[in-house]
Amino acid sequence: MELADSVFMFVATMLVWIMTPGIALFYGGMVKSKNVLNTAMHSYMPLAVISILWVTIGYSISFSEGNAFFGGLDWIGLNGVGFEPGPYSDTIPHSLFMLFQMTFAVLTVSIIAGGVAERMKFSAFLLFTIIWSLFVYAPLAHWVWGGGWLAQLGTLDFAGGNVVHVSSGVTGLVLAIMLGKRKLSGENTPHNLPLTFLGATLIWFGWYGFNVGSALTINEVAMVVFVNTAVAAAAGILGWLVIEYICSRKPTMLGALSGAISGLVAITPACGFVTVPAAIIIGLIGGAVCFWGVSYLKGKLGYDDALDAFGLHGVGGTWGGIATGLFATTSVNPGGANGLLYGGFDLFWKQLVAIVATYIFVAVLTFIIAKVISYLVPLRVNEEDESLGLDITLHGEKAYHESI
Amino acid sequence: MELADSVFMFVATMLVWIMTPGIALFYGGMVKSKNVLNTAMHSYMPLAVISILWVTIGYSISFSEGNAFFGGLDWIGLNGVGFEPGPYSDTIPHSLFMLFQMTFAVLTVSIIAGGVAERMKFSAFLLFTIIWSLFVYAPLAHWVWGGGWLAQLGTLDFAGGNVVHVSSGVTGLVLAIMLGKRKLSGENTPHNLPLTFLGATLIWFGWYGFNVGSALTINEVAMVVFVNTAVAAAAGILGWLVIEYICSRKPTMLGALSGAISGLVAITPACGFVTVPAAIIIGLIGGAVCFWGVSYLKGKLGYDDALDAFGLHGVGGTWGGIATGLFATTSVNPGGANGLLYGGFDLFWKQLVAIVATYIFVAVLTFIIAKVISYLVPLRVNEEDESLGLDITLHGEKAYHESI
Amino acid sequence: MELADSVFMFVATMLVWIMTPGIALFYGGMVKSKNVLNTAMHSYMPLAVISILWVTIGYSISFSEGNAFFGGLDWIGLNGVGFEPGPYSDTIPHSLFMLFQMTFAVLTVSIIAGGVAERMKFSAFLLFTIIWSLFVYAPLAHWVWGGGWLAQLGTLDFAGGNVVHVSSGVTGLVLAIMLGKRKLSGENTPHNLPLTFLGATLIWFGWYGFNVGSALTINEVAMVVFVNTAVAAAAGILGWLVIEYICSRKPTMLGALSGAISGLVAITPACGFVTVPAAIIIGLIGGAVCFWGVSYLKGKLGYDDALDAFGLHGVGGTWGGIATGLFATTSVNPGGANGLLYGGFDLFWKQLVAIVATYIFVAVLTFIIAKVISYLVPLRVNEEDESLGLDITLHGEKAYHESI
Amino acid sequence: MEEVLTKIEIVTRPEKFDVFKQELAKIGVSGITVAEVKGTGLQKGYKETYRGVTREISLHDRIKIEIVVCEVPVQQVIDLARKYFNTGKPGDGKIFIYELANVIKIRTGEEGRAALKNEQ
Amino acid sequence: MEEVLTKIEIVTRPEKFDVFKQELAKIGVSGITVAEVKGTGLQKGYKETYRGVTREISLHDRIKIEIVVCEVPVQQVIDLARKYFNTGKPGDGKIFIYELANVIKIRTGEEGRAALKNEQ
Amino acid sequence: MEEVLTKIEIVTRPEKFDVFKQELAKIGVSGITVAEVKGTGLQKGYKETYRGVTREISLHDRIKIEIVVCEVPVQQVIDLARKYFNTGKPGDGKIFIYELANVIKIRTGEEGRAALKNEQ
Ligand SMILES: Nc1ncnc2c1ncn2[C@@H]1O[C@H](COP(=O)(O)OP(=O)(O)O)[C@@H](O)[C@H]1O
Ligand SMILES: Nc1ncnc2c1ncn2[C@@H]1O[C@H](COP(=O)(O)OP(=O)(O)O)[C@@H](O)[C@H]1O
Ligand SMILES: Nc1ncnc2c1ncn2[C@@H]1O[C@H](COP(=O)(O)OP(=O)(O)O)[C@@H](O)[C@H]1O
Repeated sequence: MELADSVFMFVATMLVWIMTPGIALFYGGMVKSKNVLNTAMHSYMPLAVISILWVTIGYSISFSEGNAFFGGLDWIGLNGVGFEPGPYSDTIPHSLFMLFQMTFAVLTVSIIAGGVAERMKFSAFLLFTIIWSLFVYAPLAHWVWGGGWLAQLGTLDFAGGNVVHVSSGVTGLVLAIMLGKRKLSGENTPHNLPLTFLGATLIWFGWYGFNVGSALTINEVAMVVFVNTAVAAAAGILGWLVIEYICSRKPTMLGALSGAISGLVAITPACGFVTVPAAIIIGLIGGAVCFWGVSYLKGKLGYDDALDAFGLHGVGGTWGGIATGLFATTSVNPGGANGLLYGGFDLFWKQLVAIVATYIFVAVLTFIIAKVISYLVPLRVNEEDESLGLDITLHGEKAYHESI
Repeated sequence: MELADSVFMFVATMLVWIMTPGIALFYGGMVKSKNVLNTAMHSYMPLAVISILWVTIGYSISFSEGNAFFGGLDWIGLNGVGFEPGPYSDTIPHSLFMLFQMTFAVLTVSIIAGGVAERMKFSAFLLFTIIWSLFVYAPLAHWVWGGGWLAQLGTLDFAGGNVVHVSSGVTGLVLAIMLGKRKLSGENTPHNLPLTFLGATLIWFGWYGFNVGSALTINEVAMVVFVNTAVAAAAGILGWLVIEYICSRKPTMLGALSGAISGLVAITPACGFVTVPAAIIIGLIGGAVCFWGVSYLKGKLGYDDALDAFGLHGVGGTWGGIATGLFATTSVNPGGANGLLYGGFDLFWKQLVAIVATYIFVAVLTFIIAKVISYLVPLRVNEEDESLGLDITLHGEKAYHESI
Repeated sequence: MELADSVFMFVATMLVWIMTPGIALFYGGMVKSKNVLNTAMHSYMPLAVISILWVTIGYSISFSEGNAFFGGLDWIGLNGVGFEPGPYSDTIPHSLFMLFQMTFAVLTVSIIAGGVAERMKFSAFLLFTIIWSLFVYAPLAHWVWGGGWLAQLGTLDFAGGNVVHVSSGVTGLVLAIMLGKRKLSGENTPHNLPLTFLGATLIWFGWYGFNVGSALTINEVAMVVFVNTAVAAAAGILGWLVIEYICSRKPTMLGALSGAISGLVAITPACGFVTVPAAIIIGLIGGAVCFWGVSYLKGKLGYDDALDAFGLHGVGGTWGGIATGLFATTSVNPGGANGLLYGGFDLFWKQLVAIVATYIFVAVLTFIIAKVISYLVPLRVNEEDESLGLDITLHGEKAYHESI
Repeated sequence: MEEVLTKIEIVTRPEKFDVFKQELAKIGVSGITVAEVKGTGLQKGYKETYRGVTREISLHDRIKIEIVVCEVPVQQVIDLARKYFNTGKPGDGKIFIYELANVIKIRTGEEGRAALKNEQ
Repeated sequence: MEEVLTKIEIVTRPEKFDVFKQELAKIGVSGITVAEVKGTGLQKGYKETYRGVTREISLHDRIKIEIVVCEVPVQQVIDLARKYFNTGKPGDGKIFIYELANVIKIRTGEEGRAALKNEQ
Repeated sequence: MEEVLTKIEIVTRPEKFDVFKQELAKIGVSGITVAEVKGTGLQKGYKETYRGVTREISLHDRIKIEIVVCEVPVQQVIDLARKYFNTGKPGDGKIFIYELANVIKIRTGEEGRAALKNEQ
């Protein structure tokens, strides 16, 4: 046990924690004012539902010893998860590691909300997140971090590119397709960009805890992660704005925020394995491909990924996974591997396997879960509720009140 | 001295610090747009006034050695409160402990503002908070934490259920009754719920510092506190929303936020003494009873506790104190005691004594202080100012400006 | 290496980091709603641009060994800046120190935006900040912290009164004068004060990292800094509001926020060298002189320092530098010096030299840089863009959208 | 169809609007449209101060209530408005009366008097 | 100048406004002014609940579209409005028709019919 | 009472409103009501882009100023409006002139010309 590490992980946990309300604000500012509360609720409820689920069973089936695909049931109800360090770190309380991971489980679900905004039923979404968290997130976390087959294969995913971002992005995409387009999907006029600014700020702020905290201590790797995270976000902004400037001569604020998040998503799997210049390149390209994802790909394929859960997290996470396979070097992290540019064709290949496996697993399971739920509750609100707004029809509230 | 503990308490102090502006935003979003600045000012000013008061005298009469009822004057002007560890912790600087406690003193006062919103005079509130902090908060803190009679009696209040929440809630209630109802007390239409969301987020965020930090180090108890705080807040959301759903079929965002805070209030005195399942139950019931407090009790008794200072902090804190008497177990914290469910009738009884004593002491003193002030300054603004809004009439400002 | 110190500096870095988006929100709330995005972008872009610049070259020319005026090029591209502690602290990774300083470099630039709001071209500002950061900020940081001539002279500037606040304030002023007044400079009606409240909250929150973190460890001096920062901000609020009350009987929320920042600016250079009572006095006077700066001086001299970059940071920083020369005492910090009130005429004199040198250096360089840029890009938008608002004309966005 | 269609436009303070609306319903008014406006008149302005710079504001928050009636007597609406909005202090506002050429109900296409009838 | 100037005021739901606007341009309407208003009529209200306290809200979000025409036939505008805004459910709103005395174009000072002409 | 009551409705840019208001007071106008509206006319629209998706916006921010006068000559108000709001660029807006049937002062119950008088 090392007290300073515990303090560090307490801080990291707090930082990741605030990303979830950050997502709620980020998304909330982008929808129409009649849907802001519903959208924020989608991203906020995981703090209630997934947290309880996590201590009850989620943590166990993610992280306790099991087979290559599922964790075991040993740690159900936090049985055996106490102050004594667990298998994942000798220097911090096991329960602290569990809480740190709880914030990841919560966050992942809250990202999904971006794909379904402005039309999914609250009850259906709630139900979906519970089942999804158990049957998709938990196994995935086990595969990568809990000693499952992807870990055994030797793929690299430092802070959760696949587990958190690709998974939530692909889920958002599948749900968006299943739900169909919003009635006025063309009118993407964010009702309150300062709110989105604030949300993006909290997300970025928390991301330092997400990435650096994933080192579980402040060591040499952690410091590289810290620098890489800072510069990749910066480069993501530049990457996005440059393309945007080329396309329309107008560098936007929403673009800057989206670029920062793109850069952060892209560096997430790679941050502990690559050099600082590589991080800048990953961020730059991250900003650019995510711009392409939201402005071209989405329009081309015609799905209504309302707030770009896939456009940012799916596309960015995919690029990040590939980039790890390109830029990783053992000179940065001896515990890692060499990527393609350092002669490691092997790693590159494994990274692709991991990404493809994640896509398939997540997409199929999401489809099945949503299909099953649709027999219990309609996934989508009716037309009238959609046009009146989900805040008033589902929650009996309005976000803003004027004097009359 | 233990550097890591100091770092931890630095972090905890920062977290509690941000709860106060959090309260200001939380409250500010719930009032009409013409009163948001005044409401936020009520919760913000303690950062200025009570801070200065605390270093000057408040800390001394709360925490220095005195009798069973009041602290002494030894530490006036921070005399003797320096880098050397004080009596409350061997591992952190005394001045750091003093600052950590300062954030509690500030926060408590800022909560009161919820009861008096939209009608109390700014000057009267300012005056009230100064006197109240010296004559109500300081003694209370001394009773419980400074070695006063409640400490000697053996009541349990881990992070300040009585000292912070019951006290501020009851004070808000008494002031609300003395002030009378707002002219349009029926129209509780929050002018900006995203602002309230943000405030509630900062409050919850900070609460981890509030509860976990109260352990003054990261030890076994601290980790239990961390888990308990997380799940009780989650359960509070669920408790509130379930009842709300039963009553009106509409789970609201404001309900979710209120539920989280209810759960947090309820777990505050208990967090270091109870098991995780108990914390979930305490949170669930916390959400439910606070819903009852704001929706039924308030309407029934007819006081206008505008933003539910009593409904959340008073009711939730009372339940939390009782729950500590029910669920506390020495298996979690050997420094604690066993509650009723573990055969400790004794503790249960003491908890009731503590609560009742707090109610009586706080209510009587609040009444006297407010009465005395009312001879100097009217407590309430006049009708015209109330209908024009307190922002423009008392502060010469408006929160929002359109283009014309 | 001391792990707890690294954790502490990680926290401090995070805190200073969030000040920059805090500035963006603080400023954003104060402008008209048609300019909020542009204003926030000015303060946000340094997170992208200056960060990259800092790791590339900025850190090296600020902090690596050079002559009395410039740092060297040894650390370009973070060459040699790794996990091994650097010359500035034995107990934390060199790269962590570099990141901590990065947040200062970013923040300083983002403060400047206040002077140019609502009329400067985005491209011109971007260009300006890059050049300014290299040719003004980096040398200045070198003079004071990197072993340059001001350090050798023995002037005191604990956390960056000159380097950060006077420099950004004076730059804002010079740019404001060069740009000329806004068309409607008289109508200072903040479009969204709750946003400004939030920004000011994040700024204050982060300032604890700024000041306390500048000690690079939690030692006796750090604790004095912590207390001083808290009370000076509190006193700044009181100082501002008292004068405001005397002038207009209306203590404003914007005044309280501005007062807090004034107090914080004023205590920044002094915080590690003065006693707590001195900190209170510095804060009180800080609030008062900044009020004088924004309400009287600005009107009298007729420049349009739109959001008072100079009025708060320039005036407050100047007072703070002088106050350090008055109140500093070696009884608080043996590594400091005695100010005028403790018989140290010497220090007082040096403080004046430092301030005057900063004013002249910054003003002249700013003028030259802006002049040169004006040959490439017009500094100011045209009249039509100004009246339509910079958000739509420069960024193709609007901050808020109603239902139609 | 020698029916007369009248628009009654009331510019006044927002306060008593809720009760007024309920009273209107009782006398058979079938619809109301209301908008937030700013108004200036005989009422004194107020001062706003931001960072020591004071601005005199003479625009007050008002609402504009528009009621189109045919069968309901205009005078009755005016009386109600005066009953609820008259505080005796400057700023109570004005009632403007206009004649309309026609009114059409979008849903049914009915015109004139019929368009304003309360179905049930 | 026996020209007739007519103001058409449409109070309706905000939804189809965009297409309606484009159609108007096609038939030669040279300008539109639109405002956000609240309306109450035959449509049922909805409930809002904050902390367990329920409030019946009978004011709905509506827009008020004002179109002043001279040469464009009034009936054509009415028909278009009915086409786009008629959903068949209560709350579709009303069209009010007024006569104007005059209209002046600020930029040129032109009056009446000329003020409403589309230059090119 | 052969008095004529006239409503002057000005739809224009928000910019010069403050000075205009002060000038009106000088010529004896006793009250003004103003609302934020959106307008579309001959003026070109602008583009907004969010995440690469561009939308053409043709609604501009405008204000609608309503002034009801009786004794004050209408032409004088029109002249003032043209003086302050004419920028020569499309988008300056229009002035609409209506006749009123009556005006009632809520506070005193005065009607017509008397309701519009500046007391002192
Ligand atoms: N001549 C007018 N034209 C248009 N609006 C007016 C006129 N006179 C008054 N108003 C509106 O009525 C409101 C109240 O008028 P005011 O003169 O202040 O009160 P009172 O009628 O009680 O003297 C004003 O704020 C303005 O919106
Ligand atoms: N008599 C009226 N005067 C003013 N506005 C009206 C009137 N009748 C209806 N309205 C406006 O039209 C809207 C729709 O009217 P409503 O009666 O609900 O629908 P419908 O005409 O389809 O029955 C109302 O919300 C209101 O704004
Ligand atoms: N026929 C009309 N009916 C209603 N409003 C109009 C009409 N014509 C113009 N407007 C209003 O006036 C504003 C300016 O009109 P526009 O035609 O753009 O300018 P200009 O009159 O200078 O050519 C428009 O945005 C609209 O709000």
